[in-house]
Amino acid sequence: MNMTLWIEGEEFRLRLEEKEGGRYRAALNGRDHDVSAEFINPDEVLLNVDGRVFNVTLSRKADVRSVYVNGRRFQVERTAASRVSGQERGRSRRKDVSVSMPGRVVRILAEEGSQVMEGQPVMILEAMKMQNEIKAPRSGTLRRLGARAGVTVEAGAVLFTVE
Amino acid sequence: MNMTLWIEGEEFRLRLEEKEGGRYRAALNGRDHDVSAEFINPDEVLLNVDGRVFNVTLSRKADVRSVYVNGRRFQVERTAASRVSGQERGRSRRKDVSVSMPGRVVRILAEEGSQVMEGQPVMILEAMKMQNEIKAPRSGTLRRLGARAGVTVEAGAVLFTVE
Amino acid sequence: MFRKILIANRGEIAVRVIRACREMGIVPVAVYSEVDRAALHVRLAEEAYALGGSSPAESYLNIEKILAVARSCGAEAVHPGYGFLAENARFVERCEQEGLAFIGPPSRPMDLMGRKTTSRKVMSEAGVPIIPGTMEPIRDERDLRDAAAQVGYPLLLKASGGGGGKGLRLVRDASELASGFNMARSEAESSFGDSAVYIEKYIDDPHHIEVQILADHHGRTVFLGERECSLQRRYQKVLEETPSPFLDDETRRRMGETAVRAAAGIGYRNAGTVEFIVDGRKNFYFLEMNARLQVEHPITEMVTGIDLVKAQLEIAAGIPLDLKQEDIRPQGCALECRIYAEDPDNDFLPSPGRILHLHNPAGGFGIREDSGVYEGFVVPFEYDPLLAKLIAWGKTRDEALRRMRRALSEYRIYGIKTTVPFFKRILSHPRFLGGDYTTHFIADMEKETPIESSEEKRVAVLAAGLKSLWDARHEASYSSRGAVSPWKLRGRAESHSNASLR
Amino acid sequence: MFRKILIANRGEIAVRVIRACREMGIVPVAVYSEVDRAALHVRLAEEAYALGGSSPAESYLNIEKILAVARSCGAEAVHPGYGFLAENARFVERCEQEGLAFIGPPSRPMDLMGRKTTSRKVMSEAGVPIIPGTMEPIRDERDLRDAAAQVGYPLLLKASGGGGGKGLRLVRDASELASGFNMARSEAESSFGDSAVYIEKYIDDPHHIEVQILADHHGRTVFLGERECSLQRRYQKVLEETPSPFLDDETRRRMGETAVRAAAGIGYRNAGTVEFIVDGRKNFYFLEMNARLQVEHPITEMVTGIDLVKAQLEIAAGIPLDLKQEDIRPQGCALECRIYAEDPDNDFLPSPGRILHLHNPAGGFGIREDSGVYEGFVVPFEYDPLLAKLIAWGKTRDEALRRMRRALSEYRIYGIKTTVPFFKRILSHPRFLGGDYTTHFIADMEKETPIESSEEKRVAVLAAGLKSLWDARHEASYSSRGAVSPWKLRGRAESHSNASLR
Repeated sequence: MNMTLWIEGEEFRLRLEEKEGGRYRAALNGRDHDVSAEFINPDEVLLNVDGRVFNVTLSRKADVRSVYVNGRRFQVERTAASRVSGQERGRSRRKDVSVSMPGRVVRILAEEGSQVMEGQPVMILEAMKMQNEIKAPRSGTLRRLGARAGVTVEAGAVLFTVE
Repeated sequence: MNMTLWIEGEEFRLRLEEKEGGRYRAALNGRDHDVSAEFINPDEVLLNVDGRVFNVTLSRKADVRSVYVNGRRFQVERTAASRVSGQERGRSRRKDVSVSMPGRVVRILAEEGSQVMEGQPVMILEAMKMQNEIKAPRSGTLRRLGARAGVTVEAGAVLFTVE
Repeated sequence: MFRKILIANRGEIAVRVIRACREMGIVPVAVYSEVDRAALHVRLAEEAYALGGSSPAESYLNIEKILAVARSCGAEAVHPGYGFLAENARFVERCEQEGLAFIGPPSRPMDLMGRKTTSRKVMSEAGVPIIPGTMEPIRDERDLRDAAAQVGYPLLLKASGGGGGKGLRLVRDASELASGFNMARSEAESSFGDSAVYIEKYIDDPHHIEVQILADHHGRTVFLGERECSLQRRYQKVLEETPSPFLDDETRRRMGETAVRAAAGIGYRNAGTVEFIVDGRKNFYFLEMNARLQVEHPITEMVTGIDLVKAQLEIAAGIPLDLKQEDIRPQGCALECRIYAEDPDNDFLPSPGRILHLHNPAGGFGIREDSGVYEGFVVPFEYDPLLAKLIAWGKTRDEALRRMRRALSEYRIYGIKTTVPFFKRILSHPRFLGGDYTTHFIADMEKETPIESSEEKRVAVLAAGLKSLWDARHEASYSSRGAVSPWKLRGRAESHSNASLR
Repeated sequence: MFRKILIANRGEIAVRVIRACREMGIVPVAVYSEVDRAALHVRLAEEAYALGGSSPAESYLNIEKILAVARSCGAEAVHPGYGFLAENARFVERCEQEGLAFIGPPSRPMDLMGRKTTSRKVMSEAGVPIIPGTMEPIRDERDLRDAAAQVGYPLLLKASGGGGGKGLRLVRDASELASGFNMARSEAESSFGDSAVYIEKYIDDPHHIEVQILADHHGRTVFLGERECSLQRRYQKVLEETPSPFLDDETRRRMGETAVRAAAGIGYRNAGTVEFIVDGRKNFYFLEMNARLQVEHPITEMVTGIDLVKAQLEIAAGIPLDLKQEDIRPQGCALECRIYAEDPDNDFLPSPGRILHLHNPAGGFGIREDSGVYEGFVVPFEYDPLLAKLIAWGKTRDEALRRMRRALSEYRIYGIKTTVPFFKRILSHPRFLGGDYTTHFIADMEKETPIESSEEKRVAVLAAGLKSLWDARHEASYSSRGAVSPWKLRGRAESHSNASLR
């Protein structure tokens, strides 16, 4: 099996060749390794690379995987292009604003339908006793501002849209 | 919901009536309790009975459940009859012999096709550095003695049959 | 001794108190909010009662709801933990009215310590050194110039009415004085409804060191050594150790005796902590008194062998302390790391959510974990992000550090982000290892670029490649994308008798 | 100090040594059998190499395979743990030949202590009290009668060639002597290929107390207090404590000094344990010397603060002990419960298998767990059933007992059976709590009927009823019977945002 993977634009060419006893011969950018992998569960793998032990945690997304080695995070990507296109998407018409954590809306700082500037705080969201300003990602008209002060929002929910 | 349950022949009549907020009114042999149940997972429930907390572990078999309360095991049965019929079954034609643990066969003490007496050791099975004699459950002819010394057996596998 | 105690808190500190009760044969009663229905403190209690609601105001801050539970279950005492109602003098008064023993100081010393200018005055009168500055609020610009000249620059303008960084201004020289005064006054007014401001000398690059005391109701007050708390991030403590690598024995003794004098001077009772600011020449000044158990109390327990929660309960029950000052001889060193649900890779953003998997590292010699969570628990967003405290003890500081580093390397938690990687960085930093750090340390460290590891990068690539292979082999048994619960995936993987890549 | 150490063991003791290596900056190398591919000691090591096979003989007992790994990875020393090769004098010799430091005693004292009549003779010559009896094997019936009359009844006939209860006969009076002799001889012959038998006085209702020693390569030998090991079940220790509640300080000191004399007399080096039989009048007799780290070493660490594995590595590296006898002053009390994968409700039948869920109780003050397993791990049937050791420390024995009981109440493990409920029974038994027990205690306790709890019975019924209700509600999301993996069920249940019965 051959594949090419990227970490922050750095290219890694990987070939995995199965040997007997569940071990693999890996060629990574031309350097060879003896490797075995025991999946403790689908998120965690016990890796043995030339005798050295690594407990590695992986996210389940296959295109851009977060991989933790000794607690350090690496973003391993399947295509070099994905980073670029991600940025492009962001630049062009990104408008839905959501956050990765749940929380409670403390205050709304701008009105539905008003004009907002890029970086202008639109609301304050509180989680775990910390208040976080949620800012407009671009200048435009504020739409779909459904949340009101005191309301609880789920992780990933769209808080508002800037058009 | 009404049900009757047994522990070692002792009868318990239980009525569960749902109240608001996920709480239940339970009537158990005529005594009332306020109860709530949080399932930590399908094997473990956090029970609150009139304010008192119990962490209870249950096996998944619905007819004869092993229930652990504070580490003590109770066998809760759905029908009073099940115990009796279980014994009957055992008495009449029980012949397949299996063990609940995996292990390695150390020695075979009787020959296939030979006559064995009830209680006569048929093989020695070793697990976790302990040797355990596996005895004939009744007198009869030894059949289906597939295992040989040195062989590993799985938990629940039939070791031999006495006809 | 009490027969039944209500614990008016949640998380690791509620668990800590529940464990002490269980060990003492006292019935621990938990209270819980809606989202905490299956929280660890509920699971470990002997009795538990719902408060209803999930916000702090509806639950753990609701004095009358808590008192109603205490009444109906027959609790004889209340332990407030820290935070929530722990330093609420009104709660103490209400407990006193209800005939419930409050496990902490009486309402009067608690009230005295709650107000800044009052506590400065009281401490100064008791002969405790306070940071040089004015004892009364500054009225006008003339008073201001005179007082500033007397105190000297740089100085701090501080609101009399409260803390938390509100109404606080650093003034480096006379040219900044007038504008700083106006800004501090207006912020103080809007924050506390009180524009009063006073002056304190600014102590640069200080140490933050606190002394643990115990005071019984029979006139005995002792100190149990100090805790070095200078490792802070945005005024939040992140790692504490005892003894302080900065102090010498003579300063340590003087600080301890000063703390005892401070506590005795205000009629303090039960466990308490006197916080000091210590400058580079080891001059120490009273900062504030925490009228409760501290988050970091375990490190003192590790070196003294004294169970502070047990001591709290005994004192509250009127039992005289059987400890003499000369019997308290701390052994070895202890450290504590506060494990927060925060993402250190993303500006320490809160990270609530379900803990999918937890390998707790509290194994082996010298390691202790005080945790409020378990695998499968959903960490709520409503409360403080403290998940657990990891504590290491060693005969020497070096041994304790090495044990902590080893334990951190075993810590694995998925589903939510935690500060574990951040601690690994601190514990491999030469300045921290040398014991040479002040309150500025973490801000300085965060400016440094972490060392890249090309080997770890290669391992990450290998793991990602092998994972793709593994996914392909297990595709038949589950669809690898979409709204599949992680628990399901895990379950299916585990159901294979052989999970290795074969 | 060594740069790299190979750990020739598995389970909790391999984990224990790996942790010590990590804390000392030494690279720990694990070896593993086929079924241990994902065992905890492999996960926590820095390097790990497969031995192949799963039986002890193919893996952890295979001297040449282990030495081959040590050579190829460049290990400078080998730690044998306990069991497996730990007391195999041939392994020590082979390590010596290969130029590998063996972390334990040299082969000669190990060999001397391995043979029963030899060790009796050596110890007697060194002035260590041995159990009265014969020093040489009995040749014929005339010798037998003379020797028996001299020793007195009751007496034990023991095989010279080995132990483990084989070739052992209790003789209560002269009428049983001849038949006992014949049976002991024939059993000794078939077990050890050596029919030699000797006589020892039978000590009824004894205590089994051992002394920990450390001996460096520079002539210093110290003792670190004793461990009371009388709680045994079928000659297997189940719970140990220190200090022994049976001993007085004077006997304790004399036993310690005797243990040091015993070790020094045979040129013992590194950590070792001298086991004594102690009768009701506190007369103590040498039983055997364990030339290795003991399972129960953590309780000594808890009271002395000394890391015994670290001390082992330092001694093996030739570093002189920096401990003087007068500096070793044990603080408080410690207990250890051995958590075995055995079913106490079913005659302690082994219970290997997958650990479906594990709530480890090692939280809070004074609790330590040394474990070799984790959630999801399949406990193999090939090895010893010891899963973990739970250790509690307290300032007093009472405090330690209460902490242990609290920790046991938090222990939850499913999928396999363990001895946790058995320990709960021991720790609520008045005789044990009173400290009044001998090696007969457990056999006596097992004859008693446990107290029935009607309340727990009612709770069991309620839980079963609510579970049926819950199952019915969740029937849509899974089929409740058949060959569904428990992990799948769990996964599905967890995927419900609200798992309560609503």
